[in-house]
Amino acid sequence: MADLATAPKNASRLVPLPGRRPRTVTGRNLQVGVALVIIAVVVLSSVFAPLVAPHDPLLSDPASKYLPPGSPGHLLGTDDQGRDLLSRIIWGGRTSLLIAVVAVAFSTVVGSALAIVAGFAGPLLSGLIMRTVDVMFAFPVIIVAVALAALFAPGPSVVILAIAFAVIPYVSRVVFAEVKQQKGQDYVEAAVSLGAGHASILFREVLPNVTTQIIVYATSLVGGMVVFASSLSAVGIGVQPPTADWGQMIATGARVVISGNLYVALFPGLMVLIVALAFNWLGDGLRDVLDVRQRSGAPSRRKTGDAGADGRDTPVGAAGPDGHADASGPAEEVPR
Amino acid sequence: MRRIVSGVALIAASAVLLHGCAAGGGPAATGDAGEPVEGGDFVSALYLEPRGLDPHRQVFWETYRVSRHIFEPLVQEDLTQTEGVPDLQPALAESWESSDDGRTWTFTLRQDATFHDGSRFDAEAVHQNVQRVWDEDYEFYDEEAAGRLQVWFGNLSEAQPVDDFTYEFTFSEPFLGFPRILAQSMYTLPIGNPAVWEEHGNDAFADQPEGTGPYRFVSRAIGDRIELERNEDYYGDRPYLDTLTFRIIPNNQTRVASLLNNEVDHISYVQPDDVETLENAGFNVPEGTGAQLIYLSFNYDNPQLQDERVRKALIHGLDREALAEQVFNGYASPQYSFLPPGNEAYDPAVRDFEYDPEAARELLADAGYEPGELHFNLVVDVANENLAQWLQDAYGQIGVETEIVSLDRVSYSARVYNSEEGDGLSLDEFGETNAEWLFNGYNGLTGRGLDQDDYPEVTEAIQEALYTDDEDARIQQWQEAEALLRENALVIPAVNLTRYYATGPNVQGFTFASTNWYDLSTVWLSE
Amino acid sequence: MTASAPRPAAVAPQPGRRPGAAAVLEVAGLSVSFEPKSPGSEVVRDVGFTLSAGEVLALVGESGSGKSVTASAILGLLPRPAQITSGSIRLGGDELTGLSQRGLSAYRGRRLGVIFQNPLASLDPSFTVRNQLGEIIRHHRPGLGSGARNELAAEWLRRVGIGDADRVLRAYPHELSGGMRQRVMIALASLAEPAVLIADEPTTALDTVVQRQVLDLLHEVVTTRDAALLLITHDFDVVEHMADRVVVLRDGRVVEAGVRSEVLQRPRHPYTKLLLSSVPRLGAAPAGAGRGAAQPGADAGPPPGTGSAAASEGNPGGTGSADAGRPGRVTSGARTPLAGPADPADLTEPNDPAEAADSERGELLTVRDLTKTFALGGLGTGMPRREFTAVKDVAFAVRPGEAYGLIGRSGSGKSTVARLIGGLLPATSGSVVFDGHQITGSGGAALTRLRPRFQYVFQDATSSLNPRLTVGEQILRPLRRFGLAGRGRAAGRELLEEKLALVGLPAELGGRYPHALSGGQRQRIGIARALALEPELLILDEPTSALDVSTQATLVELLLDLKHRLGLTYVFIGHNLALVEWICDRIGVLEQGALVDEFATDDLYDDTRAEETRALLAANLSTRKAGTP
Amino acid sequence: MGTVKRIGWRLLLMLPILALVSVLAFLIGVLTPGDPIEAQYANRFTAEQLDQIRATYGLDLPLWQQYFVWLKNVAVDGGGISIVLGVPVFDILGPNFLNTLILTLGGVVACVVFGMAIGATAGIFHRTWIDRAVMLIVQIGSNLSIYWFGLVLIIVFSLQLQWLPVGGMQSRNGGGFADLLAHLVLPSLAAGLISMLVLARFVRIGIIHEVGTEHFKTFASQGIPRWKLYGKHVGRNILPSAVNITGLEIGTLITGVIFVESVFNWPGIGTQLLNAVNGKDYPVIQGGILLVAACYLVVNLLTDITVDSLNPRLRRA
Repeated sequence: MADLATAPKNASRLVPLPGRRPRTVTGRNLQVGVALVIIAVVVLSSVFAPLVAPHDPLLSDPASKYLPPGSPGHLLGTDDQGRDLLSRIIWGGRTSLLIAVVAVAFSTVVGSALAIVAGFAGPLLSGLIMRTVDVMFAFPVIIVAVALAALFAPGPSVVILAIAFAVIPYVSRVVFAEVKQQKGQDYVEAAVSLGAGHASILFREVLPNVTTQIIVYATSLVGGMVVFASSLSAVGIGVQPPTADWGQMIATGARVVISGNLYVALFPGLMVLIVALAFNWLGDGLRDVLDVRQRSGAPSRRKTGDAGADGRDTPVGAAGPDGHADASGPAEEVPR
Repeated sequence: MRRIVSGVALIAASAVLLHGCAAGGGPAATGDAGEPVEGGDFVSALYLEPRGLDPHRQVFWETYRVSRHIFEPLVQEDLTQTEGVPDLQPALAESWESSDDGRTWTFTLRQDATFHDGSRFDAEAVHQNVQRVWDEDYEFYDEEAAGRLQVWFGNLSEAQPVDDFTYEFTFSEPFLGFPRILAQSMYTLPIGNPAVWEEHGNDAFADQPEGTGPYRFVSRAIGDRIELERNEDYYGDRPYLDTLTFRIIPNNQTRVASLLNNEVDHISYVQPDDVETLENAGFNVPEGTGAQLIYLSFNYDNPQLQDERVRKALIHGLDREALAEQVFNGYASPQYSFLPPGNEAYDPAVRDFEYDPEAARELLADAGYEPGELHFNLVVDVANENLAQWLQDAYGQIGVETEIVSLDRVSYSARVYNSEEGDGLSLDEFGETNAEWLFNGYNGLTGRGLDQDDYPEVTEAIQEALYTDDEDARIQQWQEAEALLRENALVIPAVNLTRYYATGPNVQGFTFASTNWYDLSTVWLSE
Repeated sequence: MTASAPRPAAVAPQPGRRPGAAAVLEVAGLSVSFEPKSPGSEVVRDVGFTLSAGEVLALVGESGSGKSVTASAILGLLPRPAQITSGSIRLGGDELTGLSQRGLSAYRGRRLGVIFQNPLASLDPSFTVRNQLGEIIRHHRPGLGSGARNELAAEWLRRVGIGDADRVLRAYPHELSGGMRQRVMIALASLAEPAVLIADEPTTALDTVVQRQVLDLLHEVVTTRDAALLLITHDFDVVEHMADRVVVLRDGRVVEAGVRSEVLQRPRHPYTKLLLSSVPRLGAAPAGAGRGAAQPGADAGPPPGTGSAAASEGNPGGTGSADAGRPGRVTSGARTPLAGPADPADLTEPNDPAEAADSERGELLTVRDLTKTFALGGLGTGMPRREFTAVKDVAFAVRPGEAYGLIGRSGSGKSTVARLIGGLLPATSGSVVFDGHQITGSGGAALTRLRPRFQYVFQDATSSLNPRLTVGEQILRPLRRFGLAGRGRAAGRELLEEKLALVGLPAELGGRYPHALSGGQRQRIGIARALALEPELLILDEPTSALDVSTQATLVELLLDLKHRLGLTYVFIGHNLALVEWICDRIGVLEQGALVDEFATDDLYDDTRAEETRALLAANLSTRKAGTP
Repeated sequence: MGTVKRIGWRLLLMLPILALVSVLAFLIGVLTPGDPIEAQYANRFTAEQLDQIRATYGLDLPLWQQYFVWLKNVAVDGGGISIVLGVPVFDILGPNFLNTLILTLGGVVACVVFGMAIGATAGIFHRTWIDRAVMLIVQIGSNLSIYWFGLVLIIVFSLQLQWLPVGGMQSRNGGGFADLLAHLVLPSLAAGLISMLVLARFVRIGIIHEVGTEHFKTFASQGIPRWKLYGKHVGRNILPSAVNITGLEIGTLITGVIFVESVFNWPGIGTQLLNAVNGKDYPVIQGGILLVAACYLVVNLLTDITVDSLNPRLRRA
């Protein structure tokens, strides 16, 4: 409360909220710590899978199929081929994580580039890009995945492209909104007034303000995309057997659920969940850590986008329930 | 350990059951709950969506498992037989005879049959069916159907009614296997009601399929179900069940669960892993020797496999007993002949190249491959993925490296007929009861790049058997042809499934016939 | 500048106040904390006051003083983690603390009404006025039929001065003006005739003209019913206009309380004194030192830099050395009218004889027929396309060394004019000529070369600083861009120190990010950044409106001081007439995008002033106090 | 007037999108590697016969003609003949589409009911342990694989508890509406999971925002009971966003439905599409894509209209 700072004109005066409480911060730190540990363990064990995994993930041993978890030599048991589940999960992390990370990285770069172009372009190009993004936005991704799988053979590339299609509009909108918001800040005009050129404004003023958001958003997307990719693989348009992949493993395990071998699908499913949660937490944590500004939450998801030139006069009541500082987790949710 | 013990016990139990049936000579392979009861709605769960219910266009086995209750052939096989070659029985034809040269077949048709719309079945109706698939001048000549039936009707030179209830086929070559071919499921001529296609066109037939069979078509919702109801005007034995519903449940687990939850009475394609679960829960998983052959085809476009030594090595390297035991939990029998059990020319005694990894390695070395040097793709239908993985492992032990390409059914067919570089083996399943199937199967290998001119003695032997006019020598000729094919290591027979269907505890009279379809008109539900 | 003494509080309308009346609201020892478990974290500490029927009590303080939290606590509407940690709130003798929401609801509306700060937000945008008033009536008087409800609602609307009650009843809030909405809000809060009305900054969001009407209405509504009003405000003009008694809060504590005249005229606490002295007063300026001696002679051409009144508070630290370091700059303020063409060679020659003539006439900035039209709606927005003329045919000129004020209500186009002058917005038509050079319509490079000579200070200091860069970097970056930064890190640091010193900030602030600074400091950085390029003209777009009054005062003094020391020319945009009067030599009045009046500041009270000017003047609370006995 | 104009404008905007999707759908069929005719018939047919079959499917025409033949097929008899199943595409997609719509509707209901309930619980109890607990569950739920979640639902509710059927749309004996509902519960929950949690987050934030608004406090300060405040003022003000979000979530929902169909053996368009992809049955793929795209556009339009009609600013405009 010591900060005698700016009283935003429209803000309610009755309810001044205090700054973030220290206890929450430690809670967050713990969360980020746990997330980092999980991600580190998964990433490292994927990278060093040949060293870490107790067995060859593809080595089948029909004599010892469906060993329950805790069997000697097979901590998590074995699957229908007698392959070691733990080893497959470790190796599966390679495929699953790689697909998600590559797909998200690709989409983030493309989506951000589109958004930044749209943010700085004239109304025509900007409108074209953002309306296209709008159309892509709510379009059922599965249809795209189906089309891609029809065009190319099902496989990782289909998953990556499908994810890109799903994620680019989200990234574009988030970044576009962010760029717009930053462009609306007086510091951009200040830079103009101080003689800065277009490139300087884009790269030296606005971009540093947007990158954090992009990184945070991308991070929180990785988890969701691990999940989404696993579902695509599970319905057969993603990673193909016998490659170890979590989604693939869920699908394989699903075949023997009724026979009573629940754990075959259970463990990879849990793995997907845990890793996805970890990325979520990391994203949340990064947002707190990287956010030197005390700014409000994720940008609007409404389709009409910015109110335009007269946005300055829009009363708060009309702004809808988004953009609230208290959003926990990313407001933008991607289907999976 | 528990699994194996109970498995053994079960095999013993069903063996007893089979014996009982065979001894009793009754139609029921499942259950023995007293007198048959009429009535009831029977639900069967299929694992694949059937194609359109058009008697001349059908392909997948799940299609004719449905359609055979609607359409009848001229001649049928006895589907109550659980072992051996099913006998031929009259269906729409009361009797049939061939000329001495085996080129002309005359069928005397039954006179009491009617189509589902009440119209009379006669020689003219048969003729319209024949014209549809053979006579290019016929207004409703159907190219697609004709293409499918080409394999058997290609040599048909003349076909016409002799009188109202006599029909005559004349072939340019002797065709002694013709009646049994007519009794098969696909690429043949079940009789549909010509009035339907003449009114609605060939493409629309499948929307309102009509035949003469014990059940008539009610409705179909693709992806969900096909419903049939009893044909009250059926000329033959009145079927017990009021309605037949075929639900499409591709997901293996859901299919089993549906049976367990009494949602359905019958399922096909039981997974080996589920047999024990079902039996423990009191469901019947009948054992049989139906033609459910699984075999491996070489890709002859791959130069590595044109080397006979390599092919032999790959047969030597395959422990089929272990395969049957480990992949199929023992619910399959090792197969050493390209002809499945139930086939006219099947000989259980024949053997190809016994399991001998050492011999396999030597043959490979002889062919110039050090361990690890031979490398190719295993192309499989996704349903057989676990088998492929087992194979990968097995071939690894003789120094052959394989990569699994697992595809869905249709992509799989596309891939094997348009193989890509590096493709080596593909996994197929099929089998018919007619000896002519060898011809069909051999032709199938040409689709895998086999040049029949490279194996003239095999080609010749098959042609000879196909066109023989000597009824007594026919089977032996086919067996000789098979032996030649086997000696040249042209194909790798793997296993024949012995468990395939499962039925609910109250299903009576279901027979796992020794071919790859079944008859539900003898089935009834007990309480 | 010394604090302008508060104008003798003319005897405010003395409503039916009964000095001995029983207290209707008693607050005693009230403490509120957002972290109830950690002692010492209270944001309101031991606050106490009483409010009697017919009385208006003002709770005054700057932002963060706890005045709003106090109001929330009384209402039982504290946000979730906040709790009353001690004290009592008695309403008509009933203890409110410790009551459940259900228990409190018996008091709400009926005995305690509230009017919130933002009339635009205090009515539900989704329902008609009829619906909202009806809901309140139904709640308090469940027996009433719908006809009677409508009648009562309409009656109350008329009572708050709404003529066409029927239309307003049918309207959605967004269809009403801000003042109208606040009237509806007053009606809504008063419907149940509560004994105590709490008004939280009821007019802050309103125009000065409307503000006065609303305050008068509020006063009337409360006093005619013998209710009590608790007025939360930061504005001493409002206090002076309305209150019977005053409680001054600072950091959650009461620093001073008493009868209005006592507190305003004889403040005892230094903080109260500071606050009072910080309030800009109309008519006080000439007496004060702010505007400088230049002002009277403005018309005759200014002798800039000769201002006698150096800022009384001086510049904290380092000013002298800064000046010493740049002797040329001090004299540059005294640039002769001919200075334009004679200026450094990097500027283009004036290409237009008319423009040259401008500079010869001694105008640093000439605005001619300036028009700006915005297009709204149109393709794809689902709204019909329409054009909105924010600025039309505005013309004025600013001479070197002059402080030119532009004033108008919100929406009058004053900020748009500022941005047009600053070259931040392309004009639709008309021209802006700076020292002989076209700003409007001139190309990027030419304009960029010109930019160091005229700089812009933004209203919202927070937004105008890049949050990702240290303030030092933000000051030095433009210097580097124009090659003014010198070489090496040390030179940069020195330069930064100098620039910061100019605005009275210590050098170590240069390493901080904007969020680590206070609002006042941020605005100083904004000024330092603008001044770093050593401009001649500074466009100040309401630079103090987001600041607390005490911060505002020091900032204004800094601006005045800088103007004199550096010989700057100002265009000052404002909505507070007193502030503009304090700073500016000449004033232009904008109304709906047009310049309707222009005059030397001394002529503000002239009878020849335009109607809009007089309206602004009349709306000023302190003026009225001054003018009416 | 204004409303009609806006709707007309949006309808107009839909046309190029639909055209684009149709061209894409068509191209997908054409660019698909592998010849479905060969895949089906190669082993039994001569090249000549294959060409004949191609001609029956119109595959011998130039590309642009094929497009119009295809468009005509779609318009006249619902998309031609399925290559794999040999029946009209419409027969495949029509009934299945209806089933998918039923499941999607179930998903929407699950999404709205549970989304609102979860969001409202968290929002109303904001800054209490209830909020934190609910949000943790929401976070976990948001990271579940729908396919896997469906499986878990089956294990728990169908196999263990035996409360609900394992899959399909109706019981063996058909059965009425109650039977359909029983079959609908689990797949709807699974299909609506992600959307429901997205909606829940928005509702929660919406409530938190609304409770912070001055107009909420205006009415709270008048002693209007909480439930009424939430029901009327908060509810009405978050309604447009909630509708908007739900509308936007239709795409996600359809994706979820298609994942779920294969787990629950729901006879829907998703199963058919996945089958068709596997079978390179591109008449079905094309028809399916077009159908789903058109459906999505219609839903979008309806959402826009609904959101507009809920906005008093536009209603009067």
